Amino acid sequence: MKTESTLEKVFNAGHIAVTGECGPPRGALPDKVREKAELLRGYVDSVNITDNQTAMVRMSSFAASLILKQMDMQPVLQMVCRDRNRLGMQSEIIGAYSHGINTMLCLSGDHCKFGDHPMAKGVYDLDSVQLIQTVRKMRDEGKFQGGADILNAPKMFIGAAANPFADPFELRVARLAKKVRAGVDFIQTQCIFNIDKFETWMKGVRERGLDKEVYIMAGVTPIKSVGAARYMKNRVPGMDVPDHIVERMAKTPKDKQAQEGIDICVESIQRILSIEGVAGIHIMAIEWESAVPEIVKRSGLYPRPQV
Amino acid sequence: MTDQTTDQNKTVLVIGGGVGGIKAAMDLSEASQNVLLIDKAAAIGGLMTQLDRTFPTNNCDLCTISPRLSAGSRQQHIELLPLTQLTGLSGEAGNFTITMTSAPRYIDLEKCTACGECHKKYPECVRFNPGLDHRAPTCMRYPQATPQAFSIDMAACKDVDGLVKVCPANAILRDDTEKQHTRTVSSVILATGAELFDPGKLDHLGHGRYPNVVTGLEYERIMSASGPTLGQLVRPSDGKQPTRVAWIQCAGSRGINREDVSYCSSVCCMYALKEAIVTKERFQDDIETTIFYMDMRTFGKDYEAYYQRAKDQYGVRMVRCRPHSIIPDQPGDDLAISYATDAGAGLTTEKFDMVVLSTGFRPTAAATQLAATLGIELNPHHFAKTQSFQPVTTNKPGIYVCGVFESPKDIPETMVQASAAACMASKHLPRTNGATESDDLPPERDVTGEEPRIGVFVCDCGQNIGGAIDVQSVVAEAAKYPNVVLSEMSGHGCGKEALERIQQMVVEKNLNRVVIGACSPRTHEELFQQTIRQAGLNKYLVAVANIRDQNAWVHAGAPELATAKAKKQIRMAVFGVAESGPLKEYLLPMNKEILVLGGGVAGMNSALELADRGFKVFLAERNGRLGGLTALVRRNLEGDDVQAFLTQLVDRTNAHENIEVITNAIVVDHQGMPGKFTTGFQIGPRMYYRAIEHGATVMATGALARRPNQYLLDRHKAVMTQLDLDSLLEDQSAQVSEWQSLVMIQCVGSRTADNPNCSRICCQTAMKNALRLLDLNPDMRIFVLYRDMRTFGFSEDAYIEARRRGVIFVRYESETPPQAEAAGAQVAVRFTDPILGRPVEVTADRLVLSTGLMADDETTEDLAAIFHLNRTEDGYFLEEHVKLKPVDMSVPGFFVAGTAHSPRTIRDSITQAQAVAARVQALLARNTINLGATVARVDATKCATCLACVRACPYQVPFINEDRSSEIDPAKCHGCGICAAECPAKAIQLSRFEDEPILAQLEGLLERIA
Amino acid sequence: MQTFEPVIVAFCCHYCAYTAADMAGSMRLSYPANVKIVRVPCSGKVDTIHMMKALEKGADGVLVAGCLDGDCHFKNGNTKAVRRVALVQETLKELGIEPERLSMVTMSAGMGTRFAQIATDFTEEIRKLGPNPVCAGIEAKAAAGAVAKAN
Amino acid sequence: MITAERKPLAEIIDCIGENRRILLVGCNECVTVCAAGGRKEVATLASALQMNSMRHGKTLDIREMTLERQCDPEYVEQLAPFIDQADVIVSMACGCGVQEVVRRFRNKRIYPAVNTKFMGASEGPGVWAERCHGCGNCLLGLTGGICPIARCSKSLMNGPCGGSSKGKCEIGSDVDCVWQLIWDRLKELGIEDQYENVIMAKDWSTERGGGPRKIVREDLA
Repeated sequence: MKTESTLEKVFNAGHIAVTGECGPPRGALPDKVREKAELLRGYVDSVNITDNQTAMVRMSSFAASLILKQMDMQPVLQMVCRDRNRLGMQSEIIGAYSHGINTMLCLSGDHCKFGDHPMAKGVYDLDSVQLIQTVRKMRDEGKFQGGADILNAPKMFIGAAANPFADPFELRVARLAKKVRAGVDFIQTQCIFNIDKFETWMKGVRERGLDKEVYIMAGVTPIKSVGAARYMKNRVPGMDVPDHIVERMAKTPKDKQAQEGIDICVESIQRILSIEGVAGIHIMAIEWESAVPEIVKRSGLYPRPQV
Repeated sequence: MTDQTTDQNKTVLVIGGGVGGIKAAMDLSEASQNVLLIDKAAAIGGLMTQLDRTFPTNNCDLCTISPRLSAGSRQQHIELLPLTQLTGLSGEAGNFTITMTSAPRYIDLEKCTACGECHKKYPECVRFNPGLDHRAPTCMRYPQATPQAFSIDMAACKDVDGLVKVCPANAILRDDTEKQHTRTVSSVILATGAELFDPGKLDHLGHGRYPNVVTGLEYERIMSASGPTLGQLVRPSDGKQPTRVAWIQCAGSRGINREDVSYCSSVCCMYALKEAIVTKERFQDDIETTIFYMDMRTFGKDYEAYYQRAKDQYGVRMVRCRPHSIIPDQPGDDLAISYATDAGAGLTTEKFDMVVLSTGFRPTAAATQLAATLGIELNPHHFAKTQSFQPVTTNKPGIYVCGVFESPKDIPETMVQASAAACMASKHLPRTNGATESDDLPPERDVTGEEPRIGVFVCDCGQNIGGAIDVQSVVAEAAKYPNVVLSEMSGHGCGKEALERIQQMVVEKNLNRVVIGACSPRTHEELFQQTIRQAGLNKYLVAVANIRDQNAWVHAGAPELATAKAKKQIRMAVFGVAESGPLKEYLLPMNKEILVLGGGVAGMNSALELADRGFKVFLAERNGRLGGLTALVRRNLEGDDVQAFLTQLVDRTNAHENIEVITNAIVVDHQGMPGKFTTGFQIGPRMYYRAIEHGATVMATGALARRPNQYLLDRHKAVMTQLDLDSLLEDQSAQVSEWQSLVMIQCVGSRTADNPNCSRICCQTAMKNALRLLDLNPDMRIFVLYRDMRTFGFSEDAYIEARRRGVIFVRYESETPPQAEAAGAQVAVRFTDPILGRPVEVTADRLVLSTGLMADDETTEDLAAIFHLNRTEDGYFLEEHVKLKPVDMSVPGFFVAGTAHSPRTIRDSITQAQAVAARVQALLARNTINLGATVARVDATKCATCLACVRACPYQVPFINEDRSSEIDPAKCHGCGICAAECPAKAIQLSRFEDEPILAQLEGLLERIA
Repeated sequence: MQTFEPVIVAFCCHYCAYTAADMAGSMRLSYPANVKIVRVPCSGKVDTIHMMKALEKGADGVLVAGCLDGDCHFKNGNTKAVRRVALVQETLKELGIEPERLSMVTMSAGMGTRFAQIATDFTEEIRKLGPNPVCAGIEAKAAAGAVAKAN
Repeated sequence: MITAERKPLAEIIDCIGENRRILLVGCNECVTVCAAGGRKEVATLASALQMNSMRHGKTLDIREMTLERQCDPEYVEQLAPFIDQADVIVSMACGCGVQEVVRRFRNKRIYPAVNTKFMGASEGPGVWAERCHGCGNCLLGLTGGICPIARCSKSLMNGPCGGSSKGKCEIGSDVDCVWQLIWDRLKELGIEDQYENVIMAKDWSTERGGGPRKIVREDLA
């Protein structure tokens, strides 16, 4: 065990891990965080706290993670390279760790153009791979990126994202390998709708033995309506929603679409879990946290193990 | 013989002022030869003036060609007699005496200003725009209707006195009479054309009975901006825009009915496609277009691609059948076409709201009469007869023929033949001693550093200008403009006296700039330039203000406005010319030697024609011997012995004192400009280097016989090409006569995805060989598997003959080509019978493939790179302009003939070779190369080497030189000025159109309020 | 008050538009005398500066007239002219001057009717727009100055 | 080369304000090549400014000058005789040129008429594209000769991110994903193995991190 992370313990014990996601509010509303977190309590092992998701200003991931910690829940601190340089990032990592936050996810971050501050200057001092490298160096070597020693180095369980659906597809396994080489511990993938393509990717992952070096958590999302399905298909970069999913949603009466979305999600999880090398499920039910309990239960992932 | 007779003997008579006649006349005049051009109509232009747009470029070209006819220097060589017909000819080549009759015009051409008064008052008796469809509105199709005057139909005129009085120029000659002329000419070119078939004679097509059945030409007029509907596409019966238009091909052609002719008119498929495409371009899905056809004969260069575009890009629907009839679809004015296709299912009836009949060419009675007068033979179809290897030469020495009177053909081929005829006709003329640019001119006065001293001369042009503009007040006003030292009226400014007055004033008043208020500079600038040049001024120090065509003629009803505008126009010219400087024209001595590349039939013919005219010719051949592709051919369609002809041609070429034959010669480098080229060769087995200097270059590098790896060719003894068969027919006729069955497959390797073009010659060749086979063994079973039989023109006769003698023709689709496999010594060929819709297998003694020609891609690619020439996608050389300059190439001084241009018969190659000879003579007629003065100049100190000019130039002329500046070779610059307008450093100026004079003109027009 | 007579400059390419203008004359078609033609070899020769200067010096409208699309005698000069006219129109917009004062038109040499029609329509359009605001500004100021002096 | 684009006229007009005598200075280097500030653009801008001014009832006195290179003092010196006759200088050069004029003529107000954009290459007539950020520490050798710093929207050194789609960047389908280009090129060169080497966190001190930069060649100074 490299860290005290609950997530690491779940993996280590050989369980299928389950994580959820919580987007902090756009305002000083700590109750909002608590409310969302409560919906997930007991159904997931850890909760990802997003970091200015889609380049919109929100309560900082660190602050919201702290609230979860105070609730005795396990946050995954997300950190994007867009908003801070390496000084800011490292200081925040030390700060978070000082509050017992021991799991984080390293991301490039959506481009500023997509958010509410398109005029902002993206920092990108480091990229996500370099951030992984930095966090590992802090943990394993006890040194800052610049080389100076850290007093009481933060022991972070390091996660990163992977998108099996972005282009060039043939590079997707190689990029994962690169993150592994940089020192990542677990991976959460982009939402999977096109399971065939995910399988192809996993096959590539297994061929390189990467599933033995890193825990791979498959990302899933319940779709609330046919409109949401179309939006993700057409408007979200790097998202691959096959036509049959859109068609299935479209065929369902409007008042039943939400339930259909949950059904699709459960079916997906069941199929994904049969794929060799999948170590966990990451459920992204943004603004629809109430769907998570049903999904976890119906997928046979409830109750969560105590580690 | 008097001197005068000798002078007249230098004249070529051209009969017929259509495009062919005009082209022949222009080529001769460009070569400084005199031409007498007669036409029975009141103005020249012929059939082409009625066309809306012409294929394959779909643009209007007469607009471009006609003004050139009246351009200064050419005018002095061309005498035009409209309303004139030849009545007799005697004597012999080199010295014919001709008699002609000119019909009365009832108008004095010297006086008529084409003001239009007579036509306004007496429209019924004035032929304003002769040659155009009678339904056309009263306008000239193009600005230079030549001659630009009216003619009177006296017979239709009821009030002759009134008519005479209405003419402000007193130009009407009521007592004008028919005139007889006698002249001597040295040779004659017949370009009398043909007429279009009148389908009213065919009952089943309903033309003349149903208003919405029109001929192709009538459809053109309806589409034309100058047509009766001003370009609105509406149907005649009710003026509504049609939604479904059908074309019926071969109306009156390729038929056996009473009014039909048997031959193919060669142009109708293309014009129907063009009309359908133009319709689609303008109306897209609003109008459906359908063409009913038997065989789609798009055999010309890149025409097949045009056909494919029509289908695929424009969605023109093609239905293969000959419709049974057209009947009105009651009620209303729609039409019903009933037809049956191969696919069976009996007779289908379809509704259209307009039907266009594609009618073809018919010889005219007048031409037949003319032939009798001249004593030239006609062929059985009543077109002029010529020999296989002398395609524009009639049986009577000194008389040549071009255009449709020789055989049905399109504009590009007419233009080539016209040039060929010009070449042949000029054989009977003495070679002119080329004109030099600065003959007898006084030295140019140096005006640099002088303050502008401008003389203004304002014409009244009779009533033309004076009728609308108060010339006196314009003159008075102009005297006040800056730098003007003299301002006066000039009457008819282009008259001899007025011109002399201008010259006198230039000297007397020490003028250094001249402004003329006159007609259009497009027509008269050159004249005024010559005038001041003779007075010792640089010719670019004159400006012409167009106060006639662009003022008096436009504002005749508003004299005050016209006068005010004229003052402004003169002011603009004064300001502009003040900022203009003397310009140097780029002159170089002309090298009159010619390099011909390629020693095939085309190359040798060009070389011989030019050598006979006294030009030194270098004939360079890559191989060790002359002959080219023709060495493989034994008989042509007419049955002539091709090898006998070739042997004689090679012998003549080798023996000619003016031709130096260089074999085993490979081009390695090239530089220079027209009149001054240097081309380097490596010659012979030792590859020694030799540079040849020459003034013009003829590309006659030929093509290759295709031999594709298809249908067991070269893998089975019974499979051969048409060329192989041609040899066997000659050498082993006994063996051939024993064959019992034979299959021919057309379009092998042609009209496919990787080679989209038609090889043009294969259908004729197949017919030729089929008939020869039947001559040897009348019982032989011959199958011809084809896609479209393209026996265009009179070669249709051979197709008919082959069918009559039992050759079985079976059509196949490109998607389902025939299959062949070995069957012992025989070959089994499988194909689908389109009528039965069933597969059929024939086991034949021989399988013959029509493989056609292919471009010599490697050679043309190398040469294109060395000479900067353009090629088509399939590797043939590209001409400068399909119609206007069909044998000139886009690089000036280069010409193309023979199969290097496109697949063609020996006869067609010879025509091109002769045409090239005419074009070369036109180029080399001058002793100097005048590159003009309108060229772009780079100021190297301003150039930022940004490459904007390099990228913007449509001709890739500018380049960045070793001194780090853009450089523009004046010899290559076309003078468009695009680079000057693009240059971000303002380092480029176009001479004659520099920024200063343009801005000064604006200054002259727009007085700033101080 | 004098009625407003716009001054219109037409840059016409030698081969098509200028010939079409001659053609209009040959056909005796009437169009407003307001249009004054500057001959250029090709519409592609018309510099953005020429268009700007014409307006700066007081033209109320400027036409750039070239050959029909695909028929340019210099291959593509007319398409370059189209793009330049669009650019200058953008500049005019920035200046608050009606971009309609500048227009690109095409025609073949034979289209005398079209030339006359365009000349007529364009003159009418400019007449509706009123005087070029560039000159109007200066004139107004001059007039005001004159009044001030008189006082 | 350096690329630039003319500023909106309103901004330039606003800067000039009530000044009447204007020295309008172009540059015959980069800004000429990218059609932003050469002689032609100077003339066009002069005309536009004049028109604007006339609309409001006055005329401007504009002197147009285009220097060979506005970022060299010797060329800038050519403006000296005309400085006193101008109320204000408007420069169409890049930011370097503007400041070189400032260095020489300290008591004269100067306004830029172009926005200096980036270091780029001409992809064809009228198209310039960013190619280099001037980071001071070239890593083209690691990326197949294609720069992710300048050409990746996020300057990712270990891209592509998850937003790469069909060869295009997530920020817009008109922007190439440079990592797709890099990957294609590595494959072409047969060195795709190189992709998996992690490029270490960059030392930005050679770029802006180290403050304003200067090159001094001792032998030439």
